[in-house]
Amino acid sequence: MRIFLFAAETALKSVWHEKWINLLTVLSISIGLLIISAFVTITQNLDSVLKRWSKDFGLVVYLKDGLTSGEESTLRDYFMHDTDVISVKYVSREQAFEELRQTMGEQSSVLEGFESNPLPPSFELTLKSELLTPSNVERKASEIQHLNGVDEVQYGEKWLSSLSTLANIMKVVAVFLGGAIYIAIAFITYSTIKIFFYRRKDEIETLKLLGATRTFIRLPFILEGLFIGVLAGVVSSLGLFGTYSLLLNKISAFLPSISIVMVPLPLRAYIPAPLAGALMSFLGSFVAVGTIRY
Amino acid sequence: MRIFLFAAETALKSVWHEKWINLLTVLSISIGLLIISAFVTITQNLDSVLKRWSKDFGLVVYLKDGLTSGEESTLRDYFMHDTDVISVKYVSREQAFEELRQTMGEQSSVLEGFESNPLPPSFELTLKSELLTPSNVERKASEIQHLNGVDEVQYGEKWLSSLSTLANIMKVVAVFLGGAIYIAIAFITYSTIKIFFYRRKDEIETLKLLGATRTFIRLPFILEGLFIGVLAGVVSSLGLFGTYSLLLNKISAFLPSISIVMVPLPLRAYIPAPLAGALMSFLGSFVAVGTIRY
Amino acid sequence: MIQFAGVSKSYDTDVVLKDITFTIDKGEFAYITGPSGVGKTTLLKLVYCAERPDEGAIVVAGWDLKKIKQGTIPYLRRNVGIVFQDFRLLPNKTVFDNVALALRIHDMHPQEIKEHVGEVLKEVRLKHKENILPQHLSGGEQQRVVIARAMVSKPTVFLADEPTGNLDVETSRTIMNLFRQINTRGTTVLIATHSEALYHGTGRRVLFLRDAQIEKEIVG
Amino acid sequence: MIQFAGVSKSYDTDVVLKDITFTIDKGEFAYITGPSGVGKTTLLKLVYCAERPDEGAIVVAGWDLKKIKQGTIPYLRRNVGIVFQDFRLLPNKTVFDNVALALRIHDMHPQEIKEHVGEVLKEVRLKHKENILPQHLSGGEQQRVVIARAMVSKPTVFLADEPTGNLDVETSRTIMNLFRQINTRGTTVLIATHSEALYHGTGRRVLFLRDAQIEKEIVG
Ligand SMILES: Nc1ncnc2c1ncn2[C@@H]1O[C@H](COP(=O)(O)OP(=O)(O)OP(=O)(O)O)[C@@H](O)[C@H]1O
Ligand SMILES: Nc1ncnc2c1ncn2[C@@H]1O[C@H](COP(=O)(O)OP(=O)(O)OP(=O)(O)O)[C@@H](O)[C@H]1O
Ligand SMILES: [Mg+2]
Ligand SMILES: [Mg+2]
Repeated sequence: MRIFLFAAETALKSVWHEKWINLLTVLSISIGLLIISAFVTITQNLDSVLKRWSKDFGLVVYLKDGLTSGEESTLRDYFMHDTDVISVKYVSREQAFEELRQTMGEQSSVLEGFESNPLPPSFELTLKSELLTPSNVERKASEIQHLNGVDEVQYGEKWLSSLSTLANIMKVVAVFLGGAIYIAIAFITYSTIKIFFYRRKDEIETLKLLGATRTFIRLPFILEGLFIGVLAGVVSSLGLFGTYSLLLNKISAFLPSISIVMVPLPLRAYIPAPLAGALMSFLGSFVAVGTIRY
Repeated sequence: MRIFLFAAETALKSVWHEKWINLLTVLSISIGLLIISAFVTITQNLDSVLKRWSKDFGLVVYLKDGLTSGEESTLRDYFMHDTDVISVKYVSREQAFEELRQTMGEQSSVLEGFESNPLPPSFELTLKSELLTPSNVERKASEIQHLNGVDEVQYGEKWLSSLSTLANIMKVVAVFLGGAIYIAIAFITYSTIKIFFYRRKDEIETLKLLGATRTFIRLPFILEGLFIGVLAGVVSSLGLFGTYSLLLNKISAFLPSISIVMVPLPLRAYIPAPLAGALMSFLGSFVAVGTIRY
Repeated sequence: MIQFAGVSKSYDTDVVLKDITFTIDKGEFAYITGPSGVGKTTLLKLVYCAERPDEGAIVVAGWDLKKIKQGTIPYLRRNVGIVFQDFRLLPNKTVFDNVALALRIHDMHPQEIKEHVGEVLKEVRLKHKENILPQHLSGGEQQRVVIARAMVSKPTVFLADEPTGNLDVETSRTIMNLFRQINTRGTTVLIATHSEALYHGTGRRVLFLRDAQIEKEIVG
Repeated sequence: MIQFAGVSKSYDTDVVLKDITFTIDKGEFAYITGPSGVGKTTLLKLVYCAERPDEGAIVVAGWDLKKIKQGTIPYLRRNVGIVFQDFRLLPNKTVFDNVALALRIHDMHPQEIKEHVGEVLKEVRLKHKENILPQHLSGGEQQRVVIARAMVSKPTVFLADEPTGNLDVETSRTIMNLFRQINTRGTTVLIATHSEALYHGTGRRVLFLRDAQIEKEIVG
């Protein structure tokens, strides 16, 4: 116990004595952790964008001309009971025309030329977000195509495909980048503690000659590494929170739609990342002082 | 001259001897320089996006019904001689209809209901990019509105306004961020060299007692700081080039439109940033060894 | 207490000690002498396991150094007090902390440490300098701090390497008296020195090193 | 060559030197002696401007140290060779480089440096160890490297602080002979020591320090 207290005292003295290197190290690790957190945040936001847009890219099922209302409600019931479909919206001829007019906006005067409404009625279906990969959607579309009374099925295949590819790439990159950064964090602490170790080589030599055990010599260094890691974790958490809040505020000021799409920062989810950083830092310092020979 | 050679030798030995701290320092500075370069690149790209989109958001001048071709060419001549306008495109009724059909894409079957073409002919004008602020465009639009034969003038005011605001904010942020990072670079080198200086305090004390001049003592440290700065500049330039190429390749693979919008990396423009970094690094080390007293 | 049997030691091709055999009994007070660079310091280093012999057997305080485990060496060294020729004071710790360190390593209670260190600093006449850093001490004062640190943990074996190189005759005498006191308490004392004045007329065993061997053994 | 007039020096409240006055002429060979901690090293430090006096005037080799400018101090020191009591060898440079450093500071040509260093290492009998790092040398060998470094630049004033503390009688004699040679070339030599043996029978001036003052002056 006494040895632990003495080691903690020595570690804190060293933290202060070598404050510049320590600052550099803490900042480097914090930046690494921030990049990880930023990546996680971006990936999550992309997922959220994808889910929101999935509504716009839901299936549109155009119906054949001249269906009876009984045939239409048979189809509605069918969609309602399909577990892949989470929402069903019926769009009548008249609603379709109104929507088109709004979509065309300033050019809608064109539509005044119509004598009769040429648009068919349709069902707008939203699929479960798990199914929103290009191949799934395609499969579903061709399935529906074969139903009685269905004229045509449309969906935004191009956008869907590039966005889901992007999200998948981001996830893979996040895993690799995250792994690389965690290794880098262990390495940074390793080299910092190694520097301190070399710097105090003479002192350690003297301690060994005076009969100090390995634990007595190692403990201060390991504690210092742990301290650096924890500090970096705290700094990165604060940095993330600050940056995210600022960004959300500033960007949403002139791009209000962004706040609909961006997910709020789930603080719970950002504690594991810094914690893992502290652990890697601890590991680094542990390895750095690993080889004391008498 | 001999003293310079000896100092260079000492500096290089120290670079190698303290390779871990030096690596950390070089990487920190490189990251700072990379952030600056990334910001410059993003700002430039945003500018390019803005300029490209300015075409889409150019003025569309709808003409009144039943103009003679003489009246139409008077207007064209007027636009041609307006120095604010850099391109004039005449869109006939038929072309307009074709364009609308293409814009509507899958929904174009709607247009088959038309008996006669309800679209007016128009001029599409592109303004000088310097004029593409919301207020300028608005002024220009109302000016054209009053010309003979003009029915209506349209332009995409909302998007234009938010994009140009964003670009301006980015430019201001870039200046401040850049300044902060350059100061940080000087500071990082300052503290690294200060660390080396403290570490070799005993050695320096001995040199002073042996009759070494200030220059003899300082030179190795200053050279080391300069070396760190130059190395960091090279690393960041390589990093920027690599990242940019990679990004451009990978992203354009599934979002081909990106390569149209992104400007190529003008290598010439990226030499000043690292160079300024090396200078700041040199400055930092110069200040760090500034106070030798006998 | 200290037994060397056929011990040889070289640095690279440089033979420093060759086939050295001697025994120093528990409670004895002995000297090793010889010209500069002959191997006195090397011999002491072999005793506290800072160097390993190329050949031969060494036994110190019951430990066979040939078989001793890495993890046991600290416990051997806690029984050996050493006055290093190059002092080995920690430059960023005060005189008090430097001496206290030897007891901290023994995991002694802080209050006890304070008493012991105060006492031993009085014995080397440096109580008034206890809060000063080593580099602000004169050469002789530094040497006395090293002596204090070696004594404070009451070791069973006491090794001193040129312990009076920086001390005037009078202070030397005081220090040698201290060593004698330690010896009276039962501690085995071995002193390496080039100075004849130190052993002359003491009536103790003196081992003469020359050309890597024990040339002769006299009574001082 | 070295003139002290009414020089006083204290560390904090600790008066180390008080109203010291003496003159050492060009080409003289003198000793300063006194017990441990009396202020011998401090007195030498005043000569090479590592400490400044609280009061009094010091003139060394024509430089009035009261008026000397910061930028001139290196040029004063290049005229003074110093054997430091605590050696001050650079641990990461070989014996050769440590000695050569004194000449590099003088901006001498590498070829010349090589010759000079080789010569002086022969004189202290360490030519065979020139590529070794200081920590691999015995205490006495390290001391001789320091002596070599102080001699190599042929200074006009030579200061030696306890230069034989780690040397046996025989080696001490060799070294003292070297000092005498240096003196014969016209160099002023001042040696601080606690060892009577060093000055006894030399016929040189010996200044005795005690209680912050020059107690007496004898011929050794
Ligand atoms: N670590 C080492 N590596 C290489 N050579 C060494 C090492 N340590 C000592 N030596 C050499 O071994 C020889 C004996 O050194 P040692 O320090 O034992 O001598 P010593 O008798 O203590 O001398 P002194 O009285 O000068 O202190 C010397 O020639 C020295 O240069
Ligand atoms: N930098 C310093 N700060 C405070 N006190 C100092 C400093 N340097 C020396 N002293 C004190 O001044 C006194 C004289 O020291 P000095 O080194 O001159 O003695 P010395 O005669 O050389 O002794 P020794 O023979 O032991 O080397 C000592 O008591 C020492 O503790
Ligand atoms: Mg020795
Ligand atoms: Mg002294």
